[in-house]
Amino acid sequence: MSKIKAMTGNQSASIGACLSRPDVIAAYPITPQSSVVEGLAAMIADGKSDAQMVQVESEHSAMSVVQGSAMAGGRVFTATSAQGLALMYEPYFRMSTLRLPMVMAIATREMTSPETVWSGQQDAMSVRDSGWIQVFVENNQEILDMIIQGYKISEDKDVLIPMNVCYDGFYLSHLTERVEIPSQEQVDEFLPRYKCEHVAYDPQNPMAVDPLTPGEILINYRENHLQSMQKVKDIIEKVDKEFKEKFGRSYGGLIDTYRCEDAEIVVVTIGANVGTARVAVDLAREKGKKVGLIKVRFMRPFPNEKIAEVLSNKKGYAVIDRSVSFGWNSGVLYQEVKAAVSDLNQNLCSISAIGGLGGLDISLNHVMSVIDVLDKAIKEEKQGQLQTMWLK
Amino acid sequence: MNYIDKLKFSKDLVTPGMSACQGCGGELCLRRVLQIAGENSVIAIPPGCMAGAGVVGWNFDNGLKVPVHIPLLDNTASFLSGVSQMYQRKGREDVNIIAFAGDGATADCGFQSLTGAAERGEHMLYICYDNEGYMNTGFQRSSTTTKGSKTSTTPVGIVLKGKSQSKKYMPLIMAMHNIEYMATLSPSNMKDFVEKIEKGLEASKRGFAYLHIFSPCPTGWGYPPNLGIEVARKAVKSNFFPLIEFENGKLKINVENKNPIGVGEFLKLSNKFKHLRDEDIAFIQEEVNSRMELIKKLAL
Amino acid sequence: MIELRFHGRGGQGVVKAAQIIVSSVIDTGKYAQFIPFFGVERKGSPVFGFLRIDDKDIRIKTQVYTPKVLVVFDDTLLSMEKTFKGLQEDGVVIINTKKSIKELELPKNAKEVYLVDATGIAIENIKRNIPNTTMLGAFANACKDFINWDILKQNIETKFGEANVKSAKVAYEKVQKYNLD
Amino acid sequence: MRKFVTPVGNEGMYILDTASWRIVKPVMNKEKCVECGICLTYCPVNSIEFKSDKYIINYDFCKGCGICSNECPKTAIDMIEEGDER
Repeated sequence: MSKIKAMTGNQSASIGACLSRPDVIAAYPITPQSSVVEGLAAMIADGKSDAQMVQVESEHSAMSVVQGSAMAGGRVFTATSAQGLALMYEPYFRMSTLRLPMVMAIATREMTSPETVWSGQQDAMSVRDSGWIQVFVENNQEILDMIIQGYKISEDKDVLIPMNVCYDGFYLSHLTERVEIPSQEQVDEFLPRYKCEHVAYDPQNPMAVDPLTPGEILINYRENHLQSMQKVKDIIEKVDKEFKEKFGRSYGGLIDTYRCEDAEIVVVTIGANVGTARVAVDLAREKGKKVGLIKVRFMRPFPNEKIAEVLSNKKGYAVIDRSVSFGWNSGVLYQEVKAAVSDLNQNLCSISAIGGLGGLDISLNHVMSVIDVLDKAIKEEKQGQLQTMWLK
Repeated sequence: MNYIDKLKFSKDLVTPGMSACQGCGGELCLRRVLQIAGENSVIAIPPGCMAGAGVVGWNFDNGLKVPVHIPLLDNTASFLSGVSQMYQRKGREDVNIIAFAGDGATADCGFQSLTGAAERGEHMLYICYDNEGYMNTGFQRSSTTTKGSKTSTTPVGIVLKGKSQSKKYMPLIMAMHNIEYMATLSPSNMKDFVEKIEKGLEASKRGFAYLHIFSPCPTGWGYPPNLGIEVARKAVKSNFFPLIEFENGKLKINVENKNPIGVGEFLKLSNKFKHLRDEDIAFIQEEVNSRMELIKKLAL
Repeated sequence: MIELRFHGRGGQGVVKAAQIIVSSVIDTGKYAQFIPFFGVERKGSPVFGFLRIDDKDIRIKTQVYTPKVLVVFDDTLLSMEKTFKGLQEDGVVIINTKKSIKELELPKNAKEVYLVDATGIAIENIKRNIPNTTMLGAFANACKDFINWDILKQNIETKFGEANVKSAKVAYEKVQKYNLD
Repeated sequence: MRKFVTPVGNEGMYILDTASWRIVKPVMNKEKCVECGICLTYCPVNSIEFKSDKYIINYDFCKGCGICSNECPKTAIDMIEEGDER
């Protein structure tokens, strides 16, 4: 039977990982992820998990160790944040392009410089083109659930792509709230043990893994990887349904929508801010504004069709980002959403709002102010991109 | 069975035609390592001469008869840590887990993952074939390049004459990790070489084993290919590259040179040292002497 | 929904105390959340955190700007501008202090004030200068409407042991309530 | 082309005709040879083989480096110009 417990996001991540029965865990502590490593170490020390834990000397080695274990046929887990992810980049890219399935938790954090240890999504957003699946979650329950689902998605034979479960540093990693923990038996039924078949680093089946590969062959791998990434979209929906049947919770697949049916304008956001935006939408509705909300769950694969479908009959949208896209005067998610709706040819009124950097709060008032600005612009029949809002 | 018989009757697990240079020390060492290790092995060969020479395969062809992976230049030891952990979990500790990495992948950017894996006592045999530089890409300096050596990044110019810094001495650094086994090997002393690979493989089942091979490079160093073994022999006889081993917390000198030859005898064989003046050679001799003295004290 | 803010110093166990409140609320089938605000995580440095309690799922994931309740672990923090910022007009303030109500010179929005010498009680009962579990006793008395004292005591006992429960009980009894104009 | 999800190769070996690199070739003088096997231990390409109780030179992949000739304690291996006889 499942049980209910008050837990931090990091505890939720380590319990989710533990329930997925990884063979090997390698991780290195970094704020705000450290208590994930500590939690896993404690569970192994107490015999609650039989995973092999490798206490590596850096994130670069953490990702390298799990690559080795995955190639030798294991299910693996690691977690990191910001600079750790940056240090990991070399084997990180390799993990996905070797098509080795795994789940890595990212407690998202602002990138240095300036020196900072606090929240922001710049780390995970900056590596969105590294060939990983990336899900961003709204609360601690979703962290745990998506780690378990993550293995199911990632290990699907039509997928074989590793997955990041990204959750806001501090605002979720250190937030304590109610989480329902499924029983090991339930998880075992949902997620059977992993069997690696496509690469073997095994004397019983000698092969060269990753020989020097010329471009005319390499391009096929990339094409294949991109096609698989598109297939992931269906697998995510499928796994979400299976998960609901087993555990009673559904997250709606690639995106979730809130009060969008009759909405004129839509707030689009990602991560922990979604919860705040839900409250803001309710408040704005009380004030007579026809607002809806799109929760973008997956950055990769990006749910462009779903977003375009929701926005196709709207007047405008506002995207609230916790990261910036250098070179575009906007947030990262804004760019992606804008690209997604470009085929609609509707010149929707849109606004990019950036906040929550370096640990800053995106308050209810911030979200309300974004809604107000967009609502006013719509009433004035403005079109196209409005000036970027900085939520300070 | 003596070492010659062992080599006579063992299977060559490397492709018969691989594109290492004529007289390549690395090729010789790789073949010997795998002859001794046998087919129940997995090997990781990071970017470097051996990887570049085709043993990691090209297109879909395999250059080795055992599973091989070309890890990143800087993660060989951590990658194999993961492999090793998984093999332990599967109860297959009989499989030899071997790294065959150059000095760049070992002593430079690969050092962090190496020291981490050694400190954790990961079960593997890590072999460094030290040819004193990045030979695969045209002989750039590495931290194991000998002082004064000419390389493509430490040229002999009007102001600067070769590498200004001394060689990083990896064997003692690795021994001080208090690992299961550490030894230095030279292809010139093949009996010692074979025995140490065997010992290293055996130790790798219990913990971390590190072998440092002196691997002469005719192309980069500038000596005729037929002199490879002679160069290696003179490195040993001059105490430039002492043959030592470390096990059970004790250091041992395997080949004692009662009357060592001058280091100049070794240096003069290679073009990369041709420009050295007498005082430069004297400096290197002094370094060699003091290193040998230290080793002798540690080996008491 | 009730919003609370906690003020303390590194080493006083503010986060652990707040997490026990969350656990206790959740154990009764209700909802609660706590977000600590981290500056530098050092012993002695000011720390604060945000707690919410509700009958239904708490979606908002932000800091608390207009708390109904302030829990202050150290009276030296009272002079900090941030401490009383945003406190609701009918705010409740629980303070760990040896001082009298007059000596404290509290601002006007502090209407309902609870004073307790949690540090003294803690030293006497648990022999350590960590007032967090003791403050929970004062908190339970002040906030009877939304905390179940029995469950809270149980959770203190599981997490920290009997001496801490005793300390909390003493605080529950000894805490002094003042209604200010 | 076989379809691989990830770059792997397990179909045969990559073999290079390294014999064509040779400009001088080792020739064993059977009269001088004492069958000590030193040449076999030092050959970097394993072109010295022990077959039917004898050491022979396999020219299929010998790169002609000359180490065997240099190391033979009995100078039983001569390096001669690569000629038409190959």
